Amino acid sequence: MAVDVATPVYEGPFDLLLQLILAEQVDIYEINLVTIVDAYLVEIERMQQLDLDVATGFVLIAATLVELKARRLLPDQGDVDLDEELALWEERDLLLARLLEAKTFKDVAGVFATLADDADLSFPRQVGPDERFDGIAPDLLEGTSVTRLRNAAIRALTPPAVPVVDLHHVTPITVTVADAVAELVDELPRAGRISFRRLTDALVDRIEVIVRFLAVLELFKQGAVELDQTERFGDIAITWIADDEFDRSAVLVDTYEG
Amino acid sequence: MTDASEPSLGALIESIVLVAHDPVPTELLAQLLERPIDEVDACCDELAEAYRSEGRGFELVHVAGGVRFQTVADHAPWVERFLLYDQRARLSGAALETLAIIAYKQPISRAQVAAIRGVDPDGVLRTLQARGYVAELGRDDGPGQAILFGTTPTFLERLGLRSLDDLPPIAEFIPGPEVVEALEDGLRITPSIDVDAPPA
Amino acid sequence: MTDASEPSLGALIESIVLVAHDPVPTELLAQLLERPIDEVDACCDELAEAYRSEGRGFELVHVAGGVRFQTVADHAPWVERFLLYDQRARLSGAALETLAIIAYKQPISRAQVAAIRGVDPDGVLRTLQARGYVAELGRDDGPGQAILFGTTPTFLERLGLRSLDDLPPIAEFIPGPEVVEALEDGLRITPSIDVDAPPA
Repeated sequence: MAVDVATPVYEGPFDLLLQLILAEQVDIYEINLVTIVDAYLVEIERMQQLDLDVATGFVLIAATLVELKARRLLPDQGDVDLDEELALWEERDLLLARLLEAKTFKDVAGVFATLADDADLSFPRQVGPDERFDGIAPDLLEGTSVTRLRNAAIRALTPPAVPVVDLHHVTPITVTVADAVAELVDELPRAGRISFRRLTDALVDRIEVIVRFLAVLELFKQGAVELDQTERFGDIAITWIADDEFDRSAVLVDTYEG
Repeated sequence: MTDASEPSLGALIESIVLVAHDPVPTELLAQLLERPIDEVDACCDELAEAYRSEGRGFELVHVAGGVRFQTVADHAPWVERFLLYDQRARLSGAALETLAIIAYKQPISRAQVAAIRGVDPDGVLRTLQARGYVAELGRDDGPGQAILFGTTPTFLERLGLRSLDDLPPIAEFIPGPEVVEALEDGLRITPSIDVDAPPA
Repeated sequence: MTDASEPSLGALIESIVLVAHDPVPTELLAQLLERPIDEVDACCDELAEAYRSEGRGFELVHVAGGVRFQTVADHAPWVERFLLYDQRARLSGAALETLAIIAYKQPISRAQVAAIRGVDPDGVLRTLQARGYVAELGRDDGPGQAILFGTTPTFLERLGLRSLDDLPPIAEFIPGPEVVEALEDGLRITPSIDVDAPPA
């Protein structure tokens, strides 16, 4: 089975490889190599303006991946060139070392996030002296460079980012039918009547679509929705028919494992 | 003195007044902490008395319609020595940002500065005016006739600028709101693999 | 507690730290107050302990090479309500990873960061510089004379660290055998049926 790379957000080829290998527990044989090589190409293009050495290193890593995969797909030919074999091992170890280093700093970043969150709970006093001491430092701008003023302007005028829940360091949450039911119980009463296709068109992973479908069936079983399919294989219309008093917690769902 | 789950009123007052740039009216404290104002007033008096009796280097005083922390008068010589010595005695981050906004966006009203910074710039504006870095330029033509602020020749002189045109451009650094998030998140790549997106 | 003519060391420290914008190095306090640094350090610890045991709303902490007053963490909800806005935007994952690399590998060039992260950190680096967490330390002696970056005291403040020495040793983060094994397994050269051991 080839693994569809459907991770919504990743940052560059190392991140992608780490996510695939560590979070999804897949090996290079299963990975859709095109996506990874594409990610490398994007970064190589960016990095050429930065540093030729770095870019060259990236080409090498991409080539190693292709070589690794090719080797896995082909049956053992028996007559391996020992030099080539050693070179491949070497390249593979280099890639491994790179990934380990990237992983190390990813984990450090997680600790930094915790430190920053803790530090956020305390607010420093930055009030400065009161007006009784105004005479002491008549020039508060002494030593302030134009660059410092410019940076302050950039800080102040940059619109704040929309707060996002950063799941960067969290392993992807497995979608459960129970979660999907909870989502639907929230979503469907507002939608009233909605087609299954519309309900799922924002989803990327096929497994998510399947889980939603199971959730819809669950709600149908509970009598919370009405289903309507006008033709075979046609779209399914879902209508919320439960009243306001519908007890969400009553929807007990078996946990579908695997 | 205080239960871990329920901070004491005194401790809460201390926290808020510690970070306030301007004296905090006790009415505001009462409102924020959802306590009767009499209780807040009494608590402030208790705190002030406690600091006095403990011989603290700071005191809690009523000034300009609110309470604030300030250094005890006897320590003025040491505080002055620190302020003179401290190479970093300069505008606070908040003051510098406000000054920067005014420098780049003048003429600008107080409300506009507040909208950008997310806080009332009153105290900071007063400091900047008192220091002669910022002055009233005139009034807005609009209905509110808001006072408009701008920087002064003193400001230019202190920064070694001949004119406002000498300020380094910032437009290239200020992204629109839609790209800020992307910038913050770095250069993330979204895989383009949705070859068979379901029809709408 | 204190003689009117001779203020206590603790009270003097309180006064100075109260008016400071940034953490005050204890060396500076010792110098200004003409006391041995050990005594100043011990006195800061005593003050911090006293505030804790009295259940004060503020604390005296060592951060970024100095001491400062800050509000106690438990009061965050009330202080935030007073300040009305979140002054400190959360750092994105990309920013944190870049900071992690720079913190442990400084001085470091942009290309070196890129080689470790696998992405060009240009946008993130600019954001970190604008926020003041990262600064240019100098230039590489090598042919390219690349700009070298390092972390700033603001970075230490942001993370609540006393100094870079407070960072946990990087060895603690080197992935454990199970991760190494998973990666080795993911990057196997031979098909899975083969039980070839990797070379030593």
